[in-house]
Amino acid sequence: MVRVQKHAFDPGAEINAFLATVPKSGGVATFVGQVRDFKGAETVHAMTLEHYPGMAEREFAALAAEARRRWVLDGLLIIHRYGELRPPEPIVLVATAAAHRADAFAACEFLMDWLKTKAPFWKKEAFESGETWVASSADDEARAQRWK
Amino acid sequence: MVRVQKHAFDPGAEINAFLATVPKSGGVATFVGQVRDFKGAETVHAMTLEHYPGMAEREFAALAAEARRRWVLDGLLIIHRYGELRPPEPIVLVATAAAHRADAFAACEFLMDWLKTKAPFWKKEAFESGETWVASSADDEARAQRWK
Amino acid sequence: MALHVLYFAWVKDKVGRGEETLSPPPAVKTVSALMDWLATQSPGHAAAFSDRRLIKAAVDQQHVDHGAALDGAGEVAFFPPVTGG
Amino acid sequence: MALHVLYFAWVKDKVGRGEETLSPPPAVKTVSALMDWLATQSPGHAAAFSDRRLIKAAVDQQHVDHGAALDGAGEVAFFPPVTGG
Repeated sequence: MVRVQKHAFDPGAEINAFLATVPKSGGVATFVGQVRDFKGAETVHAMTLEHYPGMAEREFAALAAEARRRWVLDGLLIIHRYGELRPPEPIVLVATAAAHRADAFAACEFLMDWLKTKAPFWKKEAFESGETWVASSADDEARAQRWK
Repeated sequence: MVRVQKHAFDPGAEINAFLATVPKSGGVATFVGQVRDFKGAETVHAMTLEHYPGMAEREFAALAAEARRRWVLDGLLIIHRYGELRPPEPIVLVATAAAHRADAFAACEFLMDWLKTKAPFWKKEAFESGETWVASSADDEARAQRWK
Repeated sequence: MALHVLYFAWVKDKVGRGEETLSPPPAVKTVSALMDWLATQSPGHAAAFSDRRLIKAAVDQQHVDHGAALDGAGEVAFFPPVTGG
Repeated sequence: MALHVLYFAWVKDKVGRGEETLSPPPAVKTVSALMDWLATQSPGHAAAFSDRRLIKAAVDQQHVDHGAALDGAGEVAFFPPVTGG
């Protein structure tokens, strides 16, 4: 399941709800990305996530389909927020369920790596000194390439 | 933090409590292992986890220290149950928090792989036909070797 | 032919709007040609498209290279590399 | 010298108890020698230690190979490969 939403979510509650859908899976891997309150020496007061409605959902659906092609999964969840967030709110939750933990781990990390370079979201951080769009990361690009 | 306990735990609540301890971490990876209600074509009614008290805690502490040597982690949680469990109760929860998701993912998978071959726990599954000790897995051994 | 053009993040800030419906001339057949044409529409557009290497594009909500054909596309988006997750 | 010996999982089932305190002869200086000696203690012990390749050991709560010395160990445990997690 894929959800793109403005409102905050409770990661523990979402993970429990996901676990309830996969009682036959031996292993469930999850990843939670949180808003950090710092960048280098500067304090981050808030983050705004702009997104491309429609395309965001399409990309997540495509990523989910690709993960299911590559690994044997019993279930998969992606939740991604947009709008105004404050540290340390969760931005993203990815969960994958499988009979074998290797599949769950690999699919979860794959989804995060591809999501970071394909999902149409853009972060703007608010500092004391003003707002700045976050620059994309060469490391994220390199990590995504590992799965080609 | 490491906990070896008989009573059931709520994975979502534990993950939320863990997240609250790492507000400055960009990424938190978790893994939940659940009791499966089947093995091949047979139904598993219950599982008994025997453990070696004292050594279990020592091994987890050693694994945690090794993970912290290998990766830059802001936090780490291992919860492992013993005693009688029923499908699909969680057996184990591992959570790792880091500034960089690659560290969180790697440490979480490492802890699961080593735990599977080092933590002194033994599973016994109860079928209609009786109880059987679970055989160790060559795949688990191979996965643990990857981290040597 | 009406084309719905979307801008995101600092591309939007520079252009000064998030979307617009335009009718580029028939000679504009690729994403690259569309950027050339858009850059002539206003100083904001010119600033947004001054360094194409910083710009990513999607045609009908699919990531594409700059060389991609517009064909009968109804919606084209321009944005910096994504930074979600 | 008193030695606390622990058994787990099917090793425990075969021996018929989970722990015992024993005084092996001074010649028993390694884990391997201890297994040889334990196998002579009862039919259950003999059954448990009939195939040493299936048995793992810990000395004072640390995993060890069968060749490990007992030295002044206070606690030795025998068990099948672990299956937790």
